Amino acid sequence: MARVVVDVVLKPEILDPQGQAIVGALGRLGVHGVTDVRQGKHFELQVDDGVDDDTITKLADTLLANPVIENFTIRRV
Amino acid sequence: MARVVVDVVLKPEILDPQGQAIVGALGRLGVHGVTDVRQGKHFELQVDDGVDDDTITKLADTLLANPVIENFTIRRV
Amino acid sequence: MSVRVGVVTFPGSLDDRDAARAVRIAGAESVSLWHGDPSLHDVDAVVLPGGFSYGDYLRCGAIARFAPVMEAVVAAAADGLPVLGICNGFQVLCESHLLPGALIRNDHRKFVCKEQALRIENTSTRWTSEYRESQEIVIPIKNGEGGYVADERTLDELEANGRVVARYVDGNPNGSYRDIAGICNEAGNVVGLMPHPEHAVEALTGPGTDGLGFFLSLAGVAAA
Amino acid sequence: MSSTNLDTVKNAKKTPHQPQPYAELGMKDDEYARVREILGRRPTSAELAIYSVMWSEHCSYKSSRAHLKQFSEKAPATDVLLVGMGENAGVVDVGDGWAVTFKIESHNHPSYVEPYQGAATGVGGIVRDILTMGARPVAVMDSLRFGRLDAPDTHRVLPGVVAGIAGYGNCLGLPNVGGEVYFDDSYAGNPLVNALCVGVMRADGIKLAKADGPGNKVVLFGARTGGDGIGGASVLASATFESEGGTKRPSVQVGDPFAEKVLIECCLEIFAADLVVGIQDLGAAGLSCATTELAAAGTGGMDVDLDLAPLRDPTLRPEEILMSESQERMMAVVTPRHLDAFMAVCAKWDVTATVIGTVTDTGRLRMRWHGEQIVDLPPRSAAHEGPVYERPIERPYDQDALIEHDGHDLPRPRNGSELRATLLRLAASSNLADKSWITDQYDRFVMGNTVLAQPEDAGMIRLDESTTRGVALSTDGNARYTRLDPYAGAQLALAEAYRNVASTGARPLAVTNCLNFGSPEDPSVMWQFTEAVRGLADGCQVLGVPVTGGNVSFYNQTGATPILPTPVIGVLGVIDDVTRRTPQAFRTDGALVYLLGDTLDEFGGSEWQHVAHGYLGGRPPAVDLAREQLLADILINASRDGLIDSAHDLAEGGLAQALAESCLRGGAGVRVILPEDADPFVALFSESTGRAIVSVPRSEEIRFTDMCTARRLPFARIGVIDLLVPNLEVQGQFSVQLRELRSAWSSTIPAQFE
Ligand SMILES: Nc1ncnc2c1ncn2[C@@H]1O[C@H](COP(=O)(O)OP(=O)(O)O)[C@@H](O)[C@H]1O
Ligand SMILES: [Mg+2]
Repeated sequence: MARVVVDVVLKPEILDPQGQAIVGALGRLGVHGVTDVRQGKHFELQVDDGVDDDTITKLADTLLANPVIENFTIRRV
Repeated sequence: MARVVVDVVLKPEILDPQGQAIVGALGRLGVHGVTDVRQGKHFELQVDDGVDDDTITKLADTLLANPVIENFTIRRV
Repeated sequence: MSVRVGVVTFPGSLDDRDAARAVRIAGAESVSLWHGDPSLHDVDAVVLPGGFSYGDYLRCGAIARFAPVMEAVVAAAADGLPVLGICNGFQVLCESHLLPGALIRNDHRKFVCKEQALRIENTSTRWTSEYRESQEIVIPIKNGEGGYVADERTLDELEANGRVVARYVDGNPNGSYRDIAGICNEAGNVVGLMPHPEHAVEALTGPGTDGLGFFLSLAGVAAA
Repeated sequence: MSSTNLDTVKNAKKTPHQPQPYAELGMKDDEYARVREILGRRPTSAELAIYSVMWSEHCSYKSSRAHLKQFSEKAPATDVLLVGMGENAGVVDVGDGWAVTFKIESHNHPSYVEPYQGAATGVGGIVRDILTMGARPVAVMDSLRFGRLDAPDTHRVLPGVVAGIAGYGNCLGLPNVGGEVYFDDSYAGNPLVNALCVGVMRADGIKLAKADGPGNKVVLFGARTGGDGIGGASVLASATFESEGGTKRPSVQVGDPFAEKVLIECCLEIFAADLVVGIQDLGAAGLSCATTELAAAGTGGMDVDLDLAPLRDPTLRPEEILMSESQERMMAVVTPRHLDAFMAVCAKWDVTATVIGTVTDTGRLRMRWHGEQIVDLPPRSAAHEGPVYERPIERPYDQDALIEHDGHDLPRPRNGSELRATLLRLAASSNLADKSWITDQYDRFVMGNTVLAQPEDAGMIRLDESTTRGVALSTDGNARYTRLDPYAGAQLALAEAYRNVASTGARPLAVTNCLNFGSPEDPSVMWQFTEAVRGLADGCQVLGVPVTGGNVSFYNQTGATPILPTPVIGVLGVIDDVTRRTPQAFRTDGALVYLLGDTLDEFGGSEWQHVAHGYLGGRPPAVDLAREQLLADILINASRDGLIDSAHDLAEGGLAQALAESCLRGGAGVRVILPEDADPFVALFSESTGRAIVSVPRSEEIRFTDMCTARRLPFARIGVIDLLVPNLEVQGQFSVQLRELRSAWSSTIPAQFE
């Protein structure tokens, strides 16, 4: 059994209203020095040992992320 | 300028309908060997060098995560 | 014989009844299609209705795309079958790559339900021929992730080829790029629309009957 | 878990003196002693779990039950009630073989702890109650109370609550057709989230929660059981927030609306094929409640093998499984003959379904775990024979002073320009301002049967596209009135909901209620509660509308300070032709505006007192239920006969606010001429009840006024609609452009949250 993490973020050119809203809230919270926030998705997968990187890449590329608007990274942890 | 990543995941005892929906779809996709998926949120922050870990922890605890149902981890990358 | 329009039900579809009713009010016959059934049962057109297929938990439409019925829809669309995706159905069409671009979280980050004015900009599709060029209509909009996005090149291409079917007027309700409310594929048989024409087919329960044209267009074209 | 430290029935008999944590579970000494007496031994830990949740305030109504009896004792004679109080929800006959079930329930405390999930699961829970009766849920409403609009906690709680109601209800595909939103300091730290659901069925399709027929199978279906919400029933709902502290927060239930949507469709298919003997949703107290209630209402016994319950978390102990409040679960009793068909429907919808037990005639609820007996109790004792308290009652010491200081000397606006400013200020005040920032987050179109939705006086739903028959619903509650006089306050809430329903042209039929109060252990709260119950029961008797069900929420307080007493009353009405409904908007040029009813100098508890002076004192407006009935008759007949184009009931903010709302809704101006002898301030802002404004096309004026004269309903022609001049003008006093009025009215709430 292995644990795999897939992080999905919007491509830089796509507007991220949720990240923007957080930046906006920071001021009200009295937090300074955070200049940008982007929000994405984080997936933690339990996979059998036999599952190879290609399978996970395919999974990320077809299901977990929408390549039209999102990029992803894969980490085994 | 530093980049900080905050990952927010539901506490283990909390129902994760999103992860469940993905697990359900895997079979139809013909992907085997992925036994569990949990879905969380992923934040990428740009912070000034002066911003310390305490500030980021406070930020994560009050704004990015809901400590009633979620845990978070902080990574400087 | 009247036109037979299939209305797909995915787990979590909500507006399938309303879509079927709109089809009937337009004088066509509605045929229920089940997500797990790969046959389209010889229908003349397909509506992918609104709702929250599979809860829309991952991304709207992302999981529905893999339903057996969608394989058939994708194949038939390539052969010219008229397909209308409304709201969640539009999202499914984008996820299935039948239409370009994607729909993301509304810029104000809230679900929005209201009566929305649109301008019909392309009246040559299989679903919009009943409208006049540039006709303004009011139909409900209701979505949380209705912001249409695509890269600049795609957007320019859509505009250049008249593939923007409908545009928001009097205010953009969700941050859609270039106020886009609906688009079509190159052939014009596949249309995706964020607002809900099927909720505007009876004056009693909607803002009016401006939505009926989508369903009448289809009945007319198919009969012709 | 090894079975060595399992607390079995055998073990309980052997170790009578083993200390048990009943106090931590919220049980009193004498309650625990009674359990021992019932069982003739100490309870096992699983049995203790069952009794502690079933005998909690939330599930047993131990402080309120003695008083709620009045709803039955004083129930008006009626032949519309198919199922009365005591079931998951009451069922009303609405004619033509159609039946409707509706109920309102609170989810206050969970919504404070986790606003989004608390509110979302509140919707999920009430929808399952309605589904359980055999009905298709067709609409929801939500009645909300928060602290001051600008309070920090309101900013934390309100957006989450609203998004949660929207997130769950929209995803279920249930139109949200109405509700309320009020702001008051007393709810800071204790918001109220009351959710209502209405469902439709054929009258012969009613399902009941009973486990009949020995040998029949007990099926648990829907979501798997997890560790969420454990102790929610007794801990979350029966203790104040303070005692939980900040560190050890109770676990929260997370809703899965997609699972519930699928569960609804699955259940409806099961009902249509007539595959169940009895059915019960799992809500508060989860499996404990479902098994004891089903068994108690049926043949009387049930054997359950708890190992068979599908779990999300395999480490759960039996006590936890019994107390878990995991959402989106149901329990059905199915004959062996129908079991395969039942399972096939579940499989079609991808719903997990598991036989976990069998109905027996032993009179005992028995449960096994790892082969050992861990529960053996008489189910009625847990479900229906919980403790009943006659709590001490005492009229609050400040009640007389509150009434006496009636604010009659508060400065009032004296001229046209001050009246104008008052109108704008009230329209922009948090309680009267436009709520569309909230309600635009709710889908009101889905299902295609919504005839009227917020901000109309009542929501109206066509029962089905095959008929023109429909129902109208309104929820109302004015906590300031109730603080001044709880007996009258409950009746005023009832009267307002009744009037709202009648304003749309529907005939009021039946009542549901959610009684939100402070601690029942506080004698002055208990006085408020008992007065309100008495007022409601008496009011329903006079109006001829039975209470069909409801919910009590106690312990709504911050520290020792209770919330304002807040009975929320829902009234359901029926209309046989929804195309005849009366909307609120002024829309016909030249139509005449009539004010129906009498206006007195009544400002106790009024919005004006509150907004202009931050004051609360005096008596609330007088209740006149006979007048309400007469007014309703006129509104209903006028709608049926096509005599009026619009109707709007008068409530908070009085005539001025009602005119403003009808103008803004229709985008139509109005020229008002107040009666000559009237004090303009009183005429515009008094909150006298039993009033409405209607617009009458000129062609119908004689018929309409003749009807009012014949029935002796006071009426006054006060103005005329002008579609061309978009002003609200009160002749001789002031004029306001609708643009200015709209901007005042509609910017208050967005300004706080955008
Ligand atoms: N204020 C009330 N008025 C009338 N009936 C009530 C009231 N409060 C509770 N009831 C009735 O008591 C019964 C138990 O209520 P409740 O515990 O809320 O049901 P549930 O099991 O769905 O939680 C129901 O029949 C309900 O209608
Ligand atoms: Mg119930």
